[in-house]
Amino acid sequence: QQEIRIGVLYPLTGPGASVGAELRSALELAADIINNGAPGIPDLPFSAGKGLPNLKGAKIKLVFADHQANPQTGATEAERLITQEKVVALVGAYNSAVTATASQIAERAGIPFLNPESSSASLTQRNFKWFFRTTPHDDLFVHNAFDFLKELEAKKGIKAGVVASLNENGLWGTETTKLQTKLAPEFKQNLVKQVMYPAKTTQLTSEVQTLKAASPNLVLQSSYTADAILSIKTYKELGFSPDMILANNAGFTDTDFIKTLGKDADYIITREVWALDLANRNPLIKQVNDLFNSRYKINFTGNSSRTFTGLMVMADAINRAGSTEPEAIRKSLAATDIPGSKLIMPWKGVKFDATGQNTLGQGILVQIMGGKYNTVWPFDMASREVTWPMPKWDQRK
Amino acid sequence: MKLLEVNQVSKRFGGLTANQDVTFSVDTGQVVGLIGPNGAGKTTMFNCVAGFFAPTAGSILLGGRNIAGFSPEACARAGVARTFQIARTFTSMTACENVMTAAMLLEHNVARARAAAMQWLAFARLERFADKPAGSMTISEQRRLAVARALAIQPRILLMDEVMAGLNPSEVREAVDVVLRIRDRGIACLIVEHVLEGIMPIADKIVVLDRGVKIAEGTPQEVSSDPVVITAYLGE
Amino acid sequence: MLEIKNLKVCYDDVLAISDVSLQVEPGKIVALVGGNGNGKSTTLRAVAGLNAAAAGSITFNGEAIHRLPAHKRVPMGLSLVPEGRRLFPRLTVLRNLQLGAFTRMDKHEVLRGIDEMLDLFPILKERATQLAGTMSGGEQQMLAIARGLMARPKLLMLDEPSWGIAPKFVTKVLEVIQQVNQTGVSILLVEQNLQKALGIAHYGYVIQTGRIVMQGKGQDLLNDDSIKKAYLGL
Amino acid sequence: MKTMIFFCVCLAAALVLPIVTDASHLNMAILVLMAAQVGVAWNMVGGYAGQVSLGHAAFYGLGAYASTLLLVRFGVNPWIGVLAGGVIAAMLSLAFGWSCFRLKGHYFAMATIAVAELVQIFFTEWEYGGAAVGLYVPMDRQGWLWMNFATKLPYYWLALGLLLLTLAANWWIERSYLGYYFRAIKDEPDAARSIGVNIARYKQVALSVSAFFTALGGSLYAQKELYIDPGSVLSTALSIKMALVAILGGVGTLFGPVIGAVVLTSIEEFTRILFGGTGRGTDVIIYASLIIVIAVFYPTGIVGWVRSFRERREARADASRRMAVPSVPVQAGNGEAS
Amino acid sequence: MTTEILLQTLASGVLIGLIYALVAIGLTMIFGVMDIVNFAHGEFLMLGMYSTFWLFALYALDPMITLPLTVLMLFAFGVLLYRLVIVRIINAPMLSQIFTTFGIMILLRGVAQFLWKPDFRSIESSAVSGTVKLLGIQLGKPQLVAGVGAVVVTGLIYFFLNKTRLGAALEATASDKEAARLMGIDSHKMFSLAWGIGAACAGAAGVLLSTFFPIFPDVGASFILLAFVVVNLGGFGSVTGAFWAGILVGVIEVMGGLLLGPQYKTAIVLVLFLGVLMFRPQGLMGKA
Ligand SMILES: Nc1ncnc2c1ncn2[C@@H]1O[C@H](COP(=O)(O)OP(=O)(O)OP(=O)(O)O)[C@@H](O)[C@H]1O
Ligand SMILES: Nc1ncnc2c1ncn2[C@@H]1O[C@H](COP(=O)(O)OP(=O)(O)OP(=O)(O)O)[C@@H](O)[C@H]1O
Ligand SMILES: [Mg+2]
Ligand SMILES: [Mg+2]
Repeated sequence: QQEIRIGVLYPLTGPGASVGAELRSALELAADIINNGAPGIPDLPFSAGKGLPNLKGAKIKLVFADHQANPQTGATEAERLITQEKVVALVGAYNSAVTATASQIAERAGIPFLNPESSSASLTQRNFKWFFRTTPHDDLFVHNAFDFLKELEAKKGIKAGVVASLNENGLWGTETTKLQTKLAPEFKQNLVKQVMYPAKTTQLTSEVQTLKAASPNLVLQSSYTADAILSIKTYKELGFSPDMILANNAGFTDTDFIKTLGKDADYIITREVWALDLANRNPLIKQVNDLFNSRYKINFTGNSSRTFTGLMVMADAINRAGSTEPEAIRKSLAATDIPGSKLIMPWKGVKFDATGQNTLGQGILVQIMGGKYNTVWPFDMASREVTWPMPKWDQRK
Repeated sequence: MKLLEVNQVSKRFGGLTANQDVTFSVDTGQVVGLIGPNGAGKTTMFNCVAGFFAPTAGSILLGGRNIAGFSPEACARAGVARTFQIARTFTSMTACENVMTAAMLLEHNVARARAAAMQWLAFARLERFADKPAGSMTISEQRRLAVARALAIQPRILLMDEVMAGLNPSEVREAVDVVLRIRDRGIACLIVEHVLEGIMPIADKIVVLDRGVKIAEGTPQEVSSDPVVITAYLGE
Repeated sequence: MLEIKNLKVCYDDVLAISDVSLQVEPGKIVALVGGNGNGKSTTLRAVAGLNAAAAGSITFNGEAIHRLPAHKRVPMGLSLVPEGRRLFPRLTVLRNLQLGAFTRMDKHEVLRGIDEMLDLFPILKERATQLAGTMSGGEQQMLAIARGLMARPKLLMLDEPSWGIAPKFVTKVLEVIQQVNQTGVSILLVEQNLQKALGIAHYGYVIQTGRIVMQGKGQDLLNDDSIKKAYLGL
Repeated sequence: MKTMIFFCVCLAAALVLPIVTDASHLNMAILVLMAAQVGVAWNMVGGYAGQVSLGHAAFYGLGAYASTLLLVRFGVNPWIGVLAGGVIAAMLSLAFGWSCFRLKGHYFAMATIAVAELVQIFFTEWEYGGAAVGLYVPMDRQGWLWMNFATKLPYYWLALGLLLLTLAANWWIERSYLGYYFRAIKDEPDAARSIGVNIARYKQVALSVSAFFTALGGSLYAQKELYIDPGSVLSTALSIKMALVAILGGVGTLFGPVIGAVVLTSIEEFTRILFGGTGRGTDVIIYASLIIVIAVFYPTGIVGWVRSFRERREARADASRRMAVPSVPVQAGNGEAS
Repeated sequence: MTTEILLQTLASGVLIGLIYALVAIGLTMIFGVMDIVNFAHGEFLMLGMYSTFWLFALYALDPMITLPLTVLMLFAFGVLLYRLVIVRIINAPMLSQIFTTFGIMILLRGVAQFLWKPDFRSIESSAVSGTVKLLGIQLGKPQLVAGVGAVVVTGLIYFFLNKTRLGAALEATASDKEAARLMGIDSHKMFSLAWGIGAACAGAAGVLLSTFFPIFPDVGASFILLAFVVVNLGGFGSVTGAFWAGILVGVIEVMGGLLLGPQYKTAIVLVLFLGVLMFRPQGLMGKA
């Protein structure tokens, strides 16, 4: 009874720990489904619980490593997982900067590295041979936002009006800002002000005031959890009420976001890659989520669902490879072709291009209503009409 | 010939005047005592000569060159060495290294600096402490070490601030002996001292300050018999 | 009132004093003399509680105090004017004096005490609001003594009070010490200035390399030949 | 003498290590060597000259960025880039010193943090320098010529070589007049001035040399990890770690930082390897507790602790000699009346 | 850029500045008395926030009610920390002191994550929520209350230090602990007191902050750098200095962010800080 060791590299302590804990649960669930099965979810690959059929039912063994959101630590841990823990493949590492260093260790060692959730576009521009990414990257996500605005005007006759952006000034925020600057004119959006701020800041007054001064109708925002929460509180404090806040995932889809802000979180639209209410279109989503919820008392999020999917894709590839030879796994990863119906993601499927980027992924937009995320775009997936504009703070009950 | 000339030097701290138009001079190889009641401004005058304070007014000539306002290190290079009211030993070093550090002003080569340092230690009768951590020496020993260290930069004049305080008469006698041997090497000494037994017998000249102004100047005999000095300083 | 028996003190492992025994009778001035580094300061520090006694005992008014922490000894009437003054350089002269009376609760008494001190040392009056650290060596020494007296001690210990003080004031300081003594305060005096110290002392001890090697009436000691040789170099 | 033997033993061990260990342990050894190297570099100014800098990451980052930018933007060979980085860092250290050296003690330490933070902010905003996105070192050209390898071993030799170089420089300084001046400045600045030491200049010398070697360490990091961003080569946490390494081993001692690096890195790695997977922060707790324990019980570092043993023994002997002086007042004081 | 916005920003700057001041005052107290820079100070703040959160979450006690309780707890914690750890490094070299408090910082973060998970928490409804309009300026009630609280605490501490016997004793211990013992002052008591008050200040800041700032294990990291800057700017050991410097930093940060671009707001503060130290190496109100 063979055991397949897969190294998983995530921020289990330090700045990213909050997310890390969530992802860990998702990974454990995935591994458990593969090894012990998930009765009642026949459509889910490996739900039979026979391990990996093509390897005589070999079981998956996850080897966790903590990179503390530190690139060098990430590289060190990758090195260790490969040479000491003898893992056949790596999955990780959430933080783009860490994925960058860890994946190049794998590249040198010739071990497949699958990245389920880092969104920095540059990662797949390094023409690595051993690097694969299932999630769409920021390019696409920012596109989505503008596509949405375009269709909004076309189909619903809602004009976005004056647009401003508020992005953290780290890797992610900086890339996003660049893309927004590039795309806004192409999509004929009137982007008047781009505000960047240092993450984990103590106050966002100056930022909000700067926004206010530009009096935009729409704010595009990219923030991590702490800042996302603080920013909304500051909007309210300073009575800044744009027609809409179109957020870019991260903080706005963190489980704690709605929990801490309660009603104040309502009406915000945020980019997502997953939403519970997509269940009606894809039963897998509900079934797997119920399983997840029954175990860990939390729902999937865009992050955890992507990580879950990542491991599933890796398992699928190893299974098809029918061997634990790195080269074999790489080949079958490259040949991956999973239909959307076998995923818990609202994607057309998983299929990698030459750079290792999944070409079938896509983002969705959800609007928070009554403390729930409701899919509002793509319109054909929408479970709810967009509410636009959001009411002014003082007009909310 | 005149080595050090202090002309009309004044030093103020905000409102308070520590030195007021003080003028005196020290000849080559002379021992000059600077005495006066507490707070008379002796240490302040010292600090002006040694470059730790810039005088508010007046000039300080060393061998004809005005060193007023020089930085301490510049003064040291110009030939002014000094000791402090508290020893200020380099406690992380041995006694020898303390002196070596000073000797290096003229001699960057460590070996030769050490040789020079040993001579000065011998001069101050501290050979036996050479390789002991300087911090473990007693106060009086550390004071003598400070003198050796100051001499190691081969100054033209040495300023000593209360080196004899807290010494008992026989130790004072030793210190006196050291001063004399320094003078014999042609190095002038400007000494602030309250222990008159230590300064009166050997000084070629005594300068008396009081409340920042010079109230008397002359040989020990003249000064100690000067009524002004007696009332201001010596007491009956 | 103070009795030290076979006191032994070490700094870390460095033996500073090996065997010191001495007594201070009520209302007396006792001088402790000796060369540099022989353990005078260490003895006083041990009595004040700054150094722990490695062996031996210290009793004050019949109470064994060598286990008490320093701050508990002050209210009992022990006050030390330490070597090198140890003023609070960043505080004003007045604040220094007030702190001297920290253990005394009677506000008015303290205020009166301060006035007395300022009269006793006119220089301090001029500088009442100057920062202690910026005063001259001698000025600081006087402030240190004044601060020590502020505690209204029963036994006042002075470590080289004449250090860095003008001759005129040395006599002044010794007078002050005698005055204080008149008021019933006993004095334990460490001095290098033998004639003067033994001159005013009722009784004297000679310490050497951590041991009491001689004792006797002040005058007798002064006239002792070996003392003359060793310390006065006559 | 003792230290020389110690050194030879360590060196021998370092030379045979690659033969006996696998890649990931080798990688750990490299981390140790790199930590030791910056620790030794930091020690020049922070230990010997007593100017506690908590902003050395600025130099580390400059080194990393200089060599990487030269390579990525102008295709300059890393070997040249590394030197350039060192020189640039040394130059920046002039501004660094100019703005901080008039400050004393904690003021200095905090100011250095501020300067380093500024440098980090600059690189976070600097488009051409890759801003927050960071820079990738291309992997295409490998081999010694391009200081870029597929395997760990060459990096090990690089790190070891750099460490030895830094140690050598430090060793020379310690024994030259500079070493004496640095210690004098640390102990008694005023006294140092009074014997003609231009403390401003020599503090700067210490800082510049230190900055130069720290930068070399940074460049090596870039060449090894192949990706740098402000967070990873310019963070204050990094600055503090450089100091920790030296403190733990013993400041102002030649091999202190090396020992410190071995201990600290091992603690760091092993706690994480053993407990990191649990995701409860247990590793951090243990790591921190160990740091505290060490700091509290070995305040002068491991080397200092060993030394204090010897010194005490000597002191005890010395004291007993004092006590042995025949106690006749005739030989008062320290028997020098004669 | 309307004057309304400028005024509004100014006001917000002052309010956040007061919080900085409160954090910094604790830091400067500890430093002033012991010459120890407490890297773990941000974590005291974090503890204050969590204690507020739990009292709120478990017993539905409003932060404003639990303020005294939390302050007491933090005081006790500070004293405990001193008695257990700091007391052993009083005479240790500056470097190992930094080392120690740095270790404590990491430890507290780790423990917080271990006990309370890395999640982000916050206090949804508090007696003081919503906003008020004062002469055209809109201010969050929480921020306002926090500001007032900071002023009050600072006032109390100022009075304590400068008008009470104990305060004088603290000063004395600060400048020479051995001499202080000769005055009959128990230096250990003073040091514990300093750590107690220092921690209590941070705790108070934590309570006031928790009503409008997310609560998570690393929250201290966001504040500690600014706290250091404030302490330096005001002059190590000077409470009034820290107070004014705190406000100054708050205003400069917010205003600078508004006028020169938020991504530079920290840089602006740091430049100001270095600039000031150029001309006053001992800080604005520090003793030379
Ligand atoms: N930095 C300063 N700020 C303010 N006043 C000062 C400063 N330094 C010295 N003074 C004052 O200047 C006067 C002269 O001080 P100085 O130390 O020169 O006296 P001194 O002659 O050395 O006395 P002593 O013999 O007691 O050492 C003193 O009254 C002192 O209070
Ligand atoms: N802090 C210390 N650490 C180590 N040894 C010390 C320390 N202080 C004093 N000693 C040693 O203890 C012995 C006694 O010192 P002490 O200061 O008591 O002598 P003293 O008689 O007061 O000398 P002085 O007349 O110079 O004041 C000396 O050998 C000295 O080296
Ligand atoms: Mg003087
Ligand atoms: Mg003494």
